[in-house]
Amino acid sequence: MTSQGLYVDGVTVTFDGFRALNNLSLLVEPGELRAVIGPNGAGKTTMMDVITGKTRPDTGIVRFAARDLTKLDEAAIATLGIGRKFQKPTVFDALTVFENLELALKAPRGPIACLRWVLSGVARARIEATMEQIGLAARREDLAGLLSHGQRQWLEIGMLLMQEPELLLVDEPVAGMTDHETEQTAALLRGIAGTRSVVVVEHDLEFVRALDCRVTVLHEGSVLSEGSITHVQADPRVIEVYLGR
Amino acid sequence: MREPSHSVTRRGLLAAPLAAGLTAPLAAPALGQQAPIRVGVLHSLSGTMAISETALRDTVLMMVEAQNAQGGLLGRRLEAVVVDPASNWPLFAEKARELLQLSRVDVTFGCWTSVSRKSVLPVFEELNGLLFYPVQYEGEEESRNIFYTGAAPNQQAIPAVEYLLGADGGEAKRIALLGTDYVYPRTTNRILRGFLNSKGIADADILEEYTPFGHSDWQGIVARVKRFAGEGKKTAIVSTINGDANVPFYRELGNQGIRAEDIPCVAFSVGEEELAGIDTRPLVGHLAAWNYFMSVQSPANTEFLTMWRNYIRNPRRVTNDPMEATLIGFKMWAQAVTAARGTGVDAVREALYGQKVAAPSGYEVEMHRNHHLSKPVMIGEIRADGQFDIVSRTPTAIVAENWSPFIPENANRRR
Amino acid sequence: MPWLIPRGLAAALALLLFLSAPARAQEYEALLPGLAGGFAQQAETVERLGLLGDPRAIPLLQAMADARLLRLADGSLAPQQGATPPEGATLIRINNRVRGALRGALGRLQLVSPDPAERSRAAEGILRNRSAADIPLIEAALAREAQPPIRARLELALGGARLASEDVAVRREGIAALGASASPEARGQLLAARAANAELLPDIEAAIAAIDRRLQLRRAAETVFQGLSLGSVLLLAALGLAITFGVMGVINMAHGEFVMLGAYTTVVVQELCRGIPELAPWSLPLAVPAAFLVTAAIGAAMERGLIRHLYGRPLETLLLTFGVGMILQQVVRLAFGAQNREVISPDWMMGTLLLPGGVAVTQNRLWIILFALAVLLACFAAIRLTRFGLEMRAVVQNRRIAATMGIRTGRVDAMTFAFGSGLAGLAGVALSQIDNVSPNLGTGYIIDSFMVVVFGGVGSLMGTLIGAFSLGLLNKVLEPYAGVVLAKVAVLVGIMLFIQRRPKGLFALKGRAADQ
Amino acid sequence: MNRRLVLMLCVLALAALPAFNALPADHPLHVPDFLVSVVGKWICYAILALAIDLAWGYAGILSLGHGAFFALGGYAIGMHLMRLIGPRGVYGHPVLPDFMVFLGYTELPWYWLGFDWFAFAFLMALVVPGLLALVVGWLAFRSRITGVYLSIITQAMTYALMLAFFRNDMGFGGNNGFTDFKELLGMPLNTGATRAVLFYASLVTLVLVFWGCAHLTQTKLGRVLTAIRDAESRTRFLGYNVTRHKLFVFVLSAMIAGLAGALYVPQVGIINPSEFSPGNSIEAVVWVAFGGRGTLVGAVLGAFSVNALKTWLTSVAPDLWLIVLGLLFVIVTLLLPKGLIGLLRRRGS
Repeated sequence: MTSQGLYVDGVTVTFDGFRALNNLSLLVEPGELRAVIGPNGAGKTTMMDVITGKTRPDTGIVRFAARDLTKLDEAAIATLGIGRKFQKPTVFDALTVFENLELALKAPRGPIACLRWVLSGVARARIEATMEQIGLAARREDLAGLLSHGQRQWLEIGMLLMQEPELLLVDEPVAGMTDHETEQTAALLRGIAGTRSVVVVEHDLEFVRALDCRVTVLHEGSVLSEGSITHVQADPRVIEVYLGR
Repeated sequence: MREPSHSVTRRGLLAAPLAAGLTAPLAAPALGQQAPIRVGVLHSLSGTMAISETALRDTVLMMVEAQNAQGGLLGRRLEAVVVDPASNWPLFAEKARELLQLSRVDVTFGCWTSVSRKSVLPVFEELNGLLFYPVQYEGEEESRNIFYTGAAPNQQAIPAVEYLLGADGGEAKRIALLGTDYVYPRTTNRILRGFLNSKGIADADILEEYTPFGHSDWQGIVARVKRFAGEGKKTAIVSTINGDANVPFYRELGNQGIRAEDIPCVAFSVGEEELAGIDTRPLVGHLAAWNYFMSVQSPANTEFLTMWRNYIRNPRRVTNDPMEATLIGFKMWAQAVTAARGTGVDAVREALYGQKVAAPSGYEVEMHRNHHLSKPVMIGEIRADGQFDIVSRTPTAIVAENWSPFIPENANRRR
Repeated sequence: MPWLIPRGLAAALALLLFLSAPARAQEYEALLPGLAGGFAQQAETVERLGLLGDPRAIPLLQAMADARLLRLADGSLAPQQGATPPEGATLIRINNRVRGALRGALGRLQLVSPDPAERSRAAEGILRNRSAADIPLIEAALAREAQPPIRARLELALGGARLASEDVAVRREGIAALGASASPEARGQLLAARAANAELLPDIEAAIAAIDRRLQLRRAAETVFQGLSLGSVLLLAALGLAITFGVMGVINMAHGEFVMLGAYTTVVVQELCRGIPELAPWSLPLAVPAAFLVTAAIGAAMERGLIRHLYGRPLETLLLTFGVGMILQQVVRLAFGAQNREVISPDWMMGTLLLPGGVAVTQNRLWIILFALAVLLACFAAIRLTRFGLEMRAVVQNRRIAATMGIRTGRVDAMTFAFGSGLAGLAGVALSQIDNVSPNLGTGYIIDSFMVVVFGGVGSLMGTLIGAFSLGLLNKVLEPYAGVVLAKVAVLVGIMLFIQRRPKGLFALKGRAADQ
Repeated sequence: MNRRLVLMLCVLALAALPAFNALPADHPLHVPDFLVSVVGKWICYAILALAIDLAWGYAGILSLGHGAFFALGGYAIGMHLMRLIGPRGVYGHPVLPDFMVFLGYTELPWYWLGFDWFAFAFLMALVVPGLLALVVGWLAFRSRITGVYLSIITQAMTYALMLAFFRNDMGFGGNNGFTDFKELLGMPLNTGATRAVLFYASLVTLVLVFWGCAHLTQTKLGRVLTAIRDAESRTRFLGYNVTRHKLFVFVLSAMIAGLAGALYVPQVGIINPSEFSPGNSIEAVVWVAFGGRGTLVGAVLGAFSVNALKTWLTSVAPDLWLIVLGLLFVIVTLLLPKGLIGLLRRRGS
């Protein structure tokens, strides 16, 4: 298949007999923006867990940049260029905004390297630029724990950008955001896609429409439907799943 | 119930520099003629050894109180300084230094375990202090700053084993040496092995087993001893099991039906105090070897028991050998101070040599130049009421051999 | 003392059997003063009295064995009646040698007693005489004995007696009889007989080999029992932790001290019962609820007063409870003294029980195994069947929802912690039967209990059960090879490696719920 | 700046102790030997507290087995001190220490080789605890054993070591451990001058370790550790190999603890297996909690204050000190979650 994109084939994950993912297959091209939707329990988060190495699949293939992800741990997968934003924003509360971004900055990650790390001018400039981009420049010295919910979402997106990932996995990025912020976020994600792949998991169909991309619908751990938003919304199976049986 | 003489001590130490801060030095008051004589008490009051050592603290306090009631020593009052080294060996050394340098004690009564004695020994030697050590131990030591009032191996272990080999003891042909894994049992058993070999008992007829401190599950080992005993020769157990481990050991012995008539067990670390925690009915006839038993009939013992009961105000509290050794040590020290007309360590040391005390054991014991006492050896059988029937005793007090002839390396010892 | 009638009957029987001449009565009188002599003389006198067969000796010898024989002021001997000896009387002291002789003599004299317990003891006593002189005596007793356990012992005794015979054929019979047993004593006797019986050596070796085969099986069974016993102690110590740590996530470093408090409650109950003769034999069963209530109450107070403020901060709880443990230990030390306290075992918990196949198990440990299983069952029942159990599970799974449904979560927390603490108290009651009752009692068990809970899987009672028993067994299987200490070290290292493979223990919760 | 001044004053005050000790005994400012040796001991404890704080306060690794690393460091130096006794032992054996002589050893066990060189022993005081931490840490962190589980595992580690070292067959002197030391680096151990040298060596080490830890926590590694402490999984998704970072700090912390033990043993003159007892490790953690975890000053303050209190109370109230100390732990964890230092800072601001 493709050598650069994300390739998921026949992945099954069971927890105590419950099939969270059932023979799931997915292909994301380099530079593609993809939205993944589905009702609660459809397996969206588990899919992210499998890709990022948090959960090991029982069977199936997960490949990115020609590497078998099922053999790697979270850190190695992240270093490979897969960044993840969690549903609940998780930033480091005891560190400042600047330090949060500095930690995310693409750089050698080993303990000795960290010990000897000196912030270069170029790196500082990058962090400054990102802070501008996410609108937190004024709060650079504040502890992340003091930020509002929306600001934490942005900070986390900022951290994702600092990682310079090839593939971004974004879990419900606009939860708790105002309409204006939602629009901004959609624009940001659209801007990122093109140079790198982005997979967005979302409930908010308005937001998905704003993303204007290919949509995958998950149901009971496998792909129910795939295509443009209009195509998907017209699919009778999707309607059945969403509107009740 | 707690003793009154304590509060005096506390006031004295409250003034210690630690209260004032880390750096405030102690301006030690010059000891005038009227200043009290200070008696250090270095026994663990918490931690694993508290179980044995608190009674010795009480004994020293009792003796101090009695001496003060008689007008003190040399016209000066005695004052006890009690500290808690908490069963922690480095803390023993620290507290020893504190007693000698801060509290300026004239004499110290303390330690139970060998390791605590080894820990304080350099301190007492460096600062030229005086320590009375009241517990039976493995020997192989002689410090000019320590007086050993407990038994050396030849004053306890060897006579006891001799008894087992004799007609009254059942003519044992096989011996199981059970001990806690530390230096006293190891050394004692080494000496005993040498002794047994000299009596014609081969190594194949000796079983040696060690267990950790506080060992509580004796099923396997008692079963193994039973098997060892089942080889057709009269077998006896020699136990150097220490402290806490004895209760579960004796319970297992009783429950597995090992009776004293079949496999007698003689112990060197089990006295009245340890038996107070055990239901002794199944253990009747098992033995212990000491230099004193509470059941001894002698005027000195009657006096000791009365004094103890009046002091502790609990009719069920017992006396035991280390308590008697503490009492002997205290009396000897008091006599030596009187003889030396002062508490200076060097003078008291010289005065101690040859000091004699009519001990509660009913014998007259004497301090020798090897810093050890001559002591009688008694073998007692456990009774149903937790006391001992004395079934054998040496006719006279025996001089201590703190350097055992059964340890060949002692020939090369530095003197 | 209900001496007279049954003993009189026995005496009459014995008299019929052995008293052939009235001259013996005189010899009896002449022997008696020897009982008050030195140990050697005592032993010899006892032996001769046993051979003489005069039943009048029975009460005297029995009293002597029980340390109740008095030498009265007039020089005559009599058993002590009542609590204090009369004026001028002295107690006759004996030693082990005399005690052994007494057992043998009483064995001879009481072998035909109508009381089965007495006969059983007599058989035990005569077993150790190993004298050819006993052969006719034992044969006569065997002829009328109906009870199988006593018969077995008598047969063994007969074998032993025959082995001491002058006649080679009789000796051969004896060897065969001993070889048919599975008794270590018989094996010992055979081993000892090897030197004197060169001509019978093949028979003896075969008999020993036969015994060894039977003993090997028995030894394996005994090792299993020892393992189960250790396991049951671990189970008891760990059950409380499985609740407080496993269910509530509270690290209670004072758990060992709760065990210790349970043991001290046993002591106190025993002291209270001592004054009331009807209650005295029941002090241990009475201590069970008492210990549960006392430790549960202290646990509840501790939860409400201290731990409640630290939920969600497990490491702080650890330090706090460590401090509480220090306080409890020293308070008990000041209140009860640092010395061990004596706990008397009821008679039904003492001694050894012979299972079929000759496997000997100690009664107290057997009771503790049963007690541990009973406590475990009660735990299951409390959690699965009671309202409290339901509420507890609800609060554990989702505190907020439970609260919205009207469950008073604070009360449930307190009760759960009290329950766990109460279980620790029960462990204390059991441990008072095998270990020291001292302020340090608990410290020896805390680490082992944590290991059991972690190994078995936190939050799973089943895991605790399996964990405790498998660790107990493993320890006892390794012990003969590695020694006590290395066996324990090996088990600890084994657990560390195991946890590495399965971080959540044997019975782990899986899936998303386990990640939190 | 103000704080730095206070710290420097404290160090100077400590440094003055042996100097005042050298004054004649009747001088009003004379400090008794006792105080010098006791404070020297506390300094070693403070280094241990720093080691624990580095792992617990900064990286969230609560080890209840740091006493084991401390004791191993102590044993390494203890072995050297034993070798230095040479033929001056009781039995006058040219090579074997006394305990080996009476246990019937005929030659030195292989693992005693090399310990006659100070440099080797000193190296081992760092390497052995470090290696143990590496193995245990690797096993634990790799399988993501965290929080309470890690605490219990490390507790089991020190417990197992204690049991093992109590065995006389191990060749480490069993229960009696090592005592009767004579000299170190040519200095006889029982003189005031040597005590002063050891005191200063400890003080300098404390300052260096403090400075090193302070520096480390200021680097990006320090921030990564904080990140791991607060959100381990998130840090992993950022691409940090958490296992490696934790292992690094755990091993470093174990080596610092070993260093503390190595300084401690020559000063107290004894090392025995009870140093491995789990209670000791927990107590050391309590110092850190008491002083205030997550701040280096807090760890040092905690070690000094708890031990000073203990030294004082065991003399003043030998029957009640456990209760007083226990109550204090309860109060601090309950009311002062940030420890003494939190209280001082609140007062200060």
